[in-house]
Amino acid sequence: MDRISVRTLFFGVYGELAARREGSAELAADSTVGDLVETLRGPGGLDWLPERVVVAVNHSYAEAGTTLSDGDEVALIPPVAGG
Amino acid sequence: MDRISVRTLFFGVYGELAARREGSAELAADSTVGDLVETLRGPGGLDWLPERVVVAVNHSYAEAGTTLSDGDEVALIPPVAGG
Amino acid sequence: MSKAANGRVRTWITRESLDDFAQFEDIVREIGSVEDGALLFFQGRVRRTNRGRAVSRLAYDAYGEMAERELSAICHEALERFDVGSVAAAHRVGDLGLGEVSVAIAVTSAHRDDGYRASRWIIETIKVRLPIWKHEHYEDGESHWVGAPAMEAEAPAGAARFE
Amino acid sequence: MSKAANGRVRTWITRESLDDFAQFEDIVREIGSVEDGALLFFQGRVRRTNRGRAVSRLAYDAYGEMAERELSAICHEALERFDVGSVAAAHRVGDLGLGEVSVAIAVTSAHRDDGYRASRWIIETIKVRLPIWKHEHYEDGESHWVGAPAMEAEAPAGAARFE
Repeated sequence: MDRISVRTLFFGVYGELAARREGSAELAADSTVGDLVETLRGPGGLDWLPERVVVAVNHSYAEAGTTLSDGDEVALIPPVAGG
Repeated sequence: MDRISVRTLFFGVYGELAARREGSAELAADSTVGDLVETLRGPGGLDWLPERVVVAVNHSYAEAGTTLSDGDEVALIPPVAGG
Repeated sequence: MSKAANGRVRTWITRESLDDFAQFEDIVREIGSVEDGALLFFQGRVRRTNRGRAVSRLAYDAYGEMAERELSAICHEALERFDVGSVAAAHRVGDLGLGEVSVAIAVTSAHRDDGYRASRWIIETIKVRLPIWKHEHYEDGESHWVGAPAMEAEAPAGAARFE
Repeated sequence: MSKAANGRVRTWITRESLDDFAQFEDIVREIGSVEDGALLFFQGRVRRTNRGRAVSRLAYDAYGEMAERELSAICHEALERFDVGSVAAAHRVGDLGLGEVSVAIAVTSAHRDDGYRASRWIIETIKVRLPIWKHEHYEDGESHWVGAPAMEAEAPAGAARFE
């Protein structure tokens, strides 16, 4: 497979700024979390997204270097404020 | 008044060792808490009572030098163990 | 996690009220033990005043599945870090009014020092790890995502604040 | 103590069960406020094992009037020492079985740090100031006044241990 597709989720203020809670992105196979963020921030995209945004892949916090797989659920996590 | 009379209370292990919960003592006027303890520890008395036992007078912790008045309630307080 | 450990932990994320003490009392009776000499029960509540502003209500947004998973992981980690007997914790999501309970944590332990330390560690860890976001609504009609920096076109300058 | 301070403190010494959370829930609802973002509820319970011995039951002896007075004084002092909104505390006396609650403390505060610190300070202070004595009964039939040194004819040698 040359390309993979991942599901993207935007929570809290990111959802508001992105004007959507969910989306999807197409990436080259072996793309990383960092590559996805770069793509999302790209021309005409979510240019307000911080470069080192916190991300979770399939419900676990992930590093920028984590490799993505087709069908992954990738959530963009603004500063948490539970409690 | 030459003599005063105080009520004495023995709690916890002191009550068990003294074989009584309550008693009374006659003392010279202007006697202190320390004088009372000395009297109680005297010949034929509660010789197991520590010299510097914790004492409360009328429901408040008191020093050895506190002067007693006629009718005071004096409690001998073993190491506390609430909670 | 071992089954034994799971039997001493109960966690959930819910839209239902967490205000009643009784649900935690019941759980503690079930997962606590007669070797526990201390119980610590913490509630976080919606406070009227936050950073000097009058709050009218809160809305909690959550990444539900991940929040469930993280809350459970945090409480199991507490069992390993501290000498505690049982841990129950729940976090509310959705709309909350003033005085309502947003988070509740019950910890039982043989000795009180472990209970106080574990309870505190759990709430502090929830506040940095649980994927939940608080949208504060104020009496003056404004609202704000707590923790979110003001975002301008030149947002990347503020990126460091997100780390 | 000011009247206002008294209105935020509730203390009692009792022979009745303190096991139920509900009585503290009711008091907190009454003396707490919507400015309190945190509630800390502590229970001390009769633990089966103490210093390696199997406890069968406890009997608490108390200097009733003084214990009432000291417990109230301790809780009012907590109001002055810590930034807390309300304090409720009760201590049980008489005979207690395993698992029963001997002491319970509820503290509300604007911020959780004050609540944790005040709750801890109150229980530690109770343990050194409240005129209450614990008589532990063990499964082997023996019993012991907790904190009391073994007393011999030459007791004065042990006096320092009482200070």
